[in-house]
Amino acid sequence: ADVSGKLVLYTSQPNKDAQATVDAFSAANPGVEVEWVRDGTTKIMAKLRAEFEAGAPKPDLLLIADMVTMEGLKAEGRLMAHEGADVSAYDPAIMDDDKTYFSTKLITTGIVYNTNAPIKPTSYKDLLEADAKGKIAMPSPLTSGAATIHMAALTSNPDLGWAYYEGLADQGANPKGGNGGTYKAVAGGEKLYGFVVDFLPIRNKLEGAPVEFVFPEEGVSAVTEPVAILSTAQNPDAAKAFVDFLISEEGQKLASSQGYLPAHPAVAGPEGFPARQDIKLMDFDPAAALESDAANKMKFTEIFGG
Amino acid sequence: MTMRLSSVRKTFGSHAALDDVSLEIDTGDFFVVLGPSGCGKSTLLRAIAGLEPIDSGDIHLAGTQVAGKGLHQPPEARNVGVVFQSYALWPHMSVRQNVAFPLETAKRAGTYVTARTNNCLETVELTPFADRKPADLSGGQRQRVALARCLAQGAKTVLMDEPLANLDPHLRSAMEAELAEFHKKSGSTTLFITHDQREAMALADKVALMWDGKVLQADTPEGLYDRPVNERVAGFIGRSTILSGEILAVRGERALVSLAGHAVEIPCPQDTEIGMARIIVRPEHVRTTGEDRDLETVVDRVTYRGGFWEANVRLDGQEQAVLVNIPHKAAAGDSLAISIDGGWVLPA
Amino acid sequence: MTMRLSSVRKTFGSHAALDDVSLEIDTGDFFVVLGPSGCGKSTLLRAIAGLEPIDSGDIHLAGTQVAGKGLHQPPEARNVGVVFQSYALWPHMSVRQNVAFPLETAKRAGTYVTARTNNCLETVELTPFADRKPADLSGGQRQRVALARCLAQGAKTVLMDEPLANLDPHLRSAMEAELAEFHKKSGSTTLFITHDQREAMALADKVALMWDGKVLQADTPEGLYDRPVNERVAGFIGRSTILSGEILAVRGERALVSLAGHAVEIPCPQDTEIGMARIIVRPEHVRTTGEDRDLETVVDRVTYRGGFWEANVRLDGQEQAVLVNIPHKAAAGDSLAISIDGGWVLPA
Amino acid sequence: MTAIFRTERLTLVFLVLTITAICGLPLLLLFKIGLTAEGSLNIAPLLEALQSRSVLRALWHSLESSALSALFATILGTALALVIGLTNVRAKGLLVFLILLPMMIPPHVTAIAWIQALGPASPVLRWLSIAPELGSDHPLYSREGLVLLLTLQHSPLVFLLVRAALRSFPRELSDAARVSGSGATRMLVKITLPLLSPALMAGFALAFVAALGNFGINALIGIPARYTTLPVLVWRRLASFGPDVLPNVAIISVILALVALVAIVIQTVLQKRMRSALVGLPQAPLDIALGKHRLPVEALLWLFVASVLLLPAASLLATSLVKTYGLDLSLETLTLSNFAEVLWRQSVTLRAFANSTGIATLAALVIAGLSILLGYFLVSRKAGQRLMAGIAGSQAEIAFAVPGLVMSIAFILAFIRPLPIVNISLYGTLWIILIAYVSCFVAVGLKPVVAAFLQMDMSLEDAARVSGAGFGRRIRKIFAPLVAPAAASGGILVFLTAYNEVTVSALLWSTGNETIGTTIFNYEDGGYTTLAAAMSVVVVLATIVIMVAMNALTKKVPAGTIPWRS
Ligand SMILES: Nc1ncnc2c1ncn2[C@@H]1O[C@H](COP(=O)(O)OP(=O)(O)OP(=O)(O)O)[C@@H](O)[C@H]1O
Ligand SMILES: Nc1ncnc2c1ncn2[C@@H]1O[C@H](COP(=O)(O)OP(=O)(O)OP(=O)(O)O)[C@@H](O)[C@H]1O
Ligand SMILES: [Mg+2]
Ligand SMILES: [Mg+2]
Repeated sequence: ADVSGKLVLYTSQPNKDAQATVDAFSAANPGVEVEWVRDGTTKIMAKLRAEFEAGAPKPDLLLIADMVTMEGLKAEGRLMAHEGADVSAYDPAIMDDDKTYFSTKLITTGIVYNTNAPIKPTSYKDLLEADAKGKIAMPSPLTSGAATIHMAALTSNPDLGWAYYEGLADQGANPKGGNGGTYKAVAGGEKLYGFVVDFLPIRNKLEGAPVEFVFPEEGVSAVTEPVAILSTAQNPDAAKAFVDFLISEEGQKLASSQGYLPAHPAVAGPEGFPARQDIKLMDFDPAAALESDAANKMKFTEIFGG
Repeated sequence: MTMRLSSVRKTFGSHAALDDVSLEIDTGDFFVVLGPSGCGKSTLLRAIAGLEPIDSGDIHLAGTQVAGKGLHQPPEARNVGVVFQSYALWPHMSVRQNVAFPLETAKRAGTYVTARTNNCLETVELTPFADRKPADLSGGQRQRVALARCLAQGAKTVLMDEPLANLDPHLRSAMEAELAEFHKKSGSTTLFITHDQREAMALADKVALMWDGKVLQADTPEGLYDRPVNERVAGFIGRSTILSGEILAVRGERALVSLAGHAVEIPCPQDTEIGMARIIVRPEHVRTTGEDRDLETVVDRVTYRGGFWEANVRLDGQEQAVLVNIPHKAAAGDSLAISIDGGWVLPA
Repeated sequence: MTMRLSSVRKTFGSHAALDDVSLEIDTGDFFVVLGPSGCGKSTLLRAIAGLEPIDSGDIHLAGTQVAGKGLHQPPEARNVGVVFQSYALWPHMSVRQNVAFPLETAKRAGTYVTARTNNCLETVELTPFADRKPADLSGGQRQRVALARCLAQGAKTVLMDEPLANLDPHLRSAMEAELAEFHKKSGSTTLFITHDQREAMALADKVALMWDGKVLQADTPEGLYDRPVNERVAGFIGRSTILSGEILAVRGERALVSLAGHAVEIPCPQDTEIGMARIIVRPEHVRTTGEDRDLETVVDRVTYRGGFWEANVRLDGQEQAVLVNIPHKAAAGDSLAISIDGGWVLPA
Repeated sequence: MTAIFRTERLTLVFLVLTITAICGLPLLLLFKIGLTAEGSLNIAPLLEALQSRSVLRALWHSLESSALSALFATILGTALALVIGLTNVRAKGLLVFLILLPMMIPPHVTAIAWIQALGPASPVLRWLSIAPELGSDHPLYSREGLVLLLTLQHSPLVFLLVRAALRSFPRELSDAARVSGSGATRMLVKITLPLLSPALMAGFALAFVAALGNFGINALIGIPARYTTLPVLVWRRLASFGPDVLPNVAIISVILALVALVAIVIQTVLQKRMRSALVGLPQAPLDIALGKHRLPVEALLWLFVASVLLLPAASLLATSLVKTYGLDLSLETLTLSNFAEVLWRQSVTLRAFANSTGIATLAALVIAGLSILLGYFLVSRKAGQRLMAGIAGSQAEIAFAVPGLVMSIAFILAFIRPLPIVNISLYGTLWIILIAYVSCFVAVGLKPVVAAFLQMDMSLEDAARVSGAGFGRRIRKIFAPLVAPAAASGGILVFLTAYNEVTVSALLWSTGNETIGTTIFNYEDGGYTTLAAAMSVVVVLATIVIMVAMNALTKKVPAGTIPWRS
């Protein structure tokens, strides 16, 4: 197929990473001119929603944080299937059976703690100990996609369930905006423990930040930064090439070099991460999560208040 | 440039500031409006300038209707010059800029603007202050800037609201002379509001006396002074005493009047009838020297007026004290013989 | 309540608005300041009120020094009442509130405040306007509010900056009478700025004439009018003509002066010497009737002044035209015989 | 009718149309999504929302926090303006400058800095040994904390407004009060403040509406304080990503718009009652000698400036100088690499500077111009003109009250397609951000100008009219210079607001068209806190340079135009 022309990408990757990804793709496909917009998932989606509403969506491709959102778009018929994509090497749990979206990396949520903290948690349940009372930070599922998935994963875990979230509430845990805020609260010593995405503490620890990231024994939840082609894509051929590039081994190595855990099992993770096979992912079904999403958030609101 | 107002009304709330005012001012006239505070003089001026829409009636300027039913030409289209009672100087402009503004607005050539501005500033003796801001001037200086600005505009219709009120008498006479000169040269029709009757008398071709929103009399200065139409006008213009007397006989424009038992000949309107009448007597009609002083009076009160004393003297059978100018001080209670050799019989 | 200023100076930039002013005003005096526009009258008032810090000199009010080297008592501590030339009414308050403000500030009882406010409003004839805002008043009405506010304050020292400038003559005389009354009753020391000499003459115990930041003469009204210290004062106060004549002989306070070849007796200062002198002659010193009219003149210009005409007549050998009041109109070029029976020999 | 008359009417029509096109139309398109179902009006969702507990609570929180913070901001801003404007404290220019400076820091950055500065990890508090226990609840995470930060953020708005109004205050009105025996306090209470009331009202309204639509502080303090306000609720609705996002957001925006509308009506009524033209010439301002109180007052002022400015600025600076967030600043951890990164390695930084400086300046100029015209009509003596202008003004006000993020959604709806007739697409260009700024911030620039117009002696216009000056010339020669200080204050407010805003351009920026706010936010959001801090520091420094550079204009513009120059 002819891979050239303009390709529009909406992504929630951090700037630097997005730039690197686009640069690498352009190097491989010099005929394509990639125009990309980066922003938080919420804003990217708001923008996209407005564009849908106005009947003129601009992007060909979407590269955003989580599968639940993709599942929702798929259900609305906004996504285009890419039958030719080669997903054989991947865990089927993180790829869509209908080949409309494809996970590109694993961004797991586990526990972070300040190195000055009295306990070194190894299990989610350690956060329910008396010593941790009033010292827990967590991103709010009401504003963060990763936190939503974390909540879905934890509450559907038979050992933890909603009782665990209630326990957190009793501990005085205070859900703040997003991962960045949670990380800062812990790194700054304002709180001592928290749930956060892996790469923030792992990367910053290498720079000397007083934090430690823990993959708890129950496992971690993960957002997988899926990529998808919109059904309204103007340049589907180039879009497919972009998807192929991301899930190729070369693309996965790029993710690793940017400091993320690649989704491809055969590609080694970056410095500071444990080996891929040592990381236990909790069970997660995006379709089910989508269905129970509203109910979950309602329940969460009831437990934690506004 | 005839200015014509017919039945103009303007009310503020329930108060009629202009109540059925009709006036006709001839081209080139210097028309002065007199009247007590709050009688509607400024409102009249604002209505003519177009600053205050009128409720009913018509206004014509130079043969064109500028206000009337459903018509209200905006002020900037009427080309009238105005000196405001509150000066309305623009605080952000220097004196020079204030004065030059109307000229620049009219897109006159730069050199002309400069020359004329300088000229007008000279006229009002403000050349040394040309580059000050209005806030740094004295009250009278501000007023002169307002005057200069109006002069500079050179409009054919000029409206002035007490433009000399804050000036000392000398500057005032100088300005009066300048205004008269300017008026004559420019041939402009001028409506001039003042409460200074001396000024009105000296400058006016015609004077109108306003009272409570109405025009009581519009006439030449002499007409207004010598032949007022009613007691109110008589009382307002100049110093005067109103006496009651009996008309004994009328001969053309003079009547024989009996005052305190003595017969005096006094000018009167043509249709005066025999019987009781009100007579106005001014200090200059009262003599205190000469042979025929046959009215005996008693001095009531004396005020120094610079060079002479003004005495209120009581005349038998009259309510009001008669005003007399006397060259030497007198004490209350002194008796004084006077004669009356003029006055005016008020129309019934 | 004596008010004393010694060598007060105040400059704006390089211009001395008050130039070494010394004044002494006795307790209870009604002191009037006259002077041309821009001579520093308002500045004087503001300096006394404490609104304008002075550069040098001292000011004492009621025996206490309020301004001097390193001392500047703020206006609110001086307890002086002021009527501002521009009224300075507070636009957000009704007329009544404006007037009541100084009383409320002084924490007077509510009933007293109401009563006195009503009283002052009555005095200035503004009772029907009590609940209006200043913006809805005519110019003269605003001025009266300012006056009422000052009256209400009841300060022992009262400063008024042309408080009657915008009133018609009748309201003006009424206000003058009220002011005189008020002044007498309250025993306050009043400094009154005006450019109306008639007003100054009628009201003042003492009058000061200012010129270009300086006080030229401070005297009784009669003193200022009859015995000016120099030509400038003579020229400013009243209408007058300055003639040159030769003093032939001096007898006490009268001098025999030769004018146009005729000898006339004229009052003079005590130390007058024989020789050439400047003589001031006012219209009331000039007779146009009687037998001894021995000076022949030619009429130059005639102006109607309400009831009489003012003529400028030329006298042989004199630069200035002599001012004469004549009872009948005359035309330019007419000849007129006059006699001079008064005047004043200016000090050399 | 004459041609002169037509210019005036044309201008009004043009103004109303322009403001409707950029404020009203986008909002209308958005509201339509929430209020229509299958093409017909359906207010059921609105009524439902108005009964929903979470919406009602957020609405109450929004009203409460906005009203309280506006009240305090008005008090604080006015007090500062009066002390600096009317007394003989020294170094006024510098003080004004420093009081305005906090506005230069994006609100969310300020919020973060304050959280840091008052939290358990605060270096300052730790050094004073009064830091809260590690891990304990943060004192700012409360309604009071939220109100405090909103107050500090918005008091410079009021300050500038009141200061501009003070400049046109005739000296004699104060003089009259003082000779009437009233001391400084009574004069302030009875004369000065009532006469300044249009400006105070405007300041309050501005602070209120700004707080209503503020996102950064509401989110950073409100969320952890569990004190949800409407903008946060909007954000939550957006974060659900589903297809009902827009209708939900639209409905909350309608509610915000209604609140703003009520506020406008109240304000208009009040301002009409308070209107009092100041007849008289503005003269050199009062210079009340404070005497022995001068030093304490000055000390208080400087203490205030130091705590409001230094605290966040210092913590910002400290953060920008360490390698990674959370490290204590010491000789070992000190690095300039963050500055090197943002200034040299990230091309986006300089681009964002150029973009923001350019469009914020343009927006400020355009708004200053629009405000002078619109302000003229808003206080016109003709009821018809006032009504028309009022319609435009209300739209502007609503556009400001609706959170920026929502406005940018509305802008996408309105401008994604090429403009009719000219067939140019603005979407994805810098121009759409400029238009969005103008739309959202007209209300900011308009407020001081309207206050100035309300105080103006209308005989000044009369004099110009009888001098033959038509509408255009009156505006240019009389009104523009007379309200210039107010318009400039407005323009500067707009510039400062636009220079650092994050939410309006949030959805409208694109590669090559970044703004400073979005860039900082993206750094922050991506976890590069230190880079965000470094960039903020650069922004503050750059703004200082701009402000100092503006000093050079002092002689060329009407007096009082540059607020920190007297
Ligand atoms: N703020 C100022 N700055 C500069 N010069 C000033 C200022 N105020 C007044 N002057 C000047 O000082 C002089 C005296 O002013 P002042 O107001 O005392 O005059 P005045 O005698 O009251 O005059 P008028 O009768 O016109 O009111 C004037 O020449 C005026 O221009
Ligand atoms: N805007 C207004 N609202 C209500 N009443 C007004 C307004 N303007 C003027 N008036 C009233 O109308 C009447 C006439 O006012 P105007 O200003 O014409 O008086 P004036 O003759 O000029 O008086 P003055 O000699 O005192 O200036 C006054 O009684 C005044 O109170
Ligand atoms: Mg008037
Ligand atoms: Mg004066």
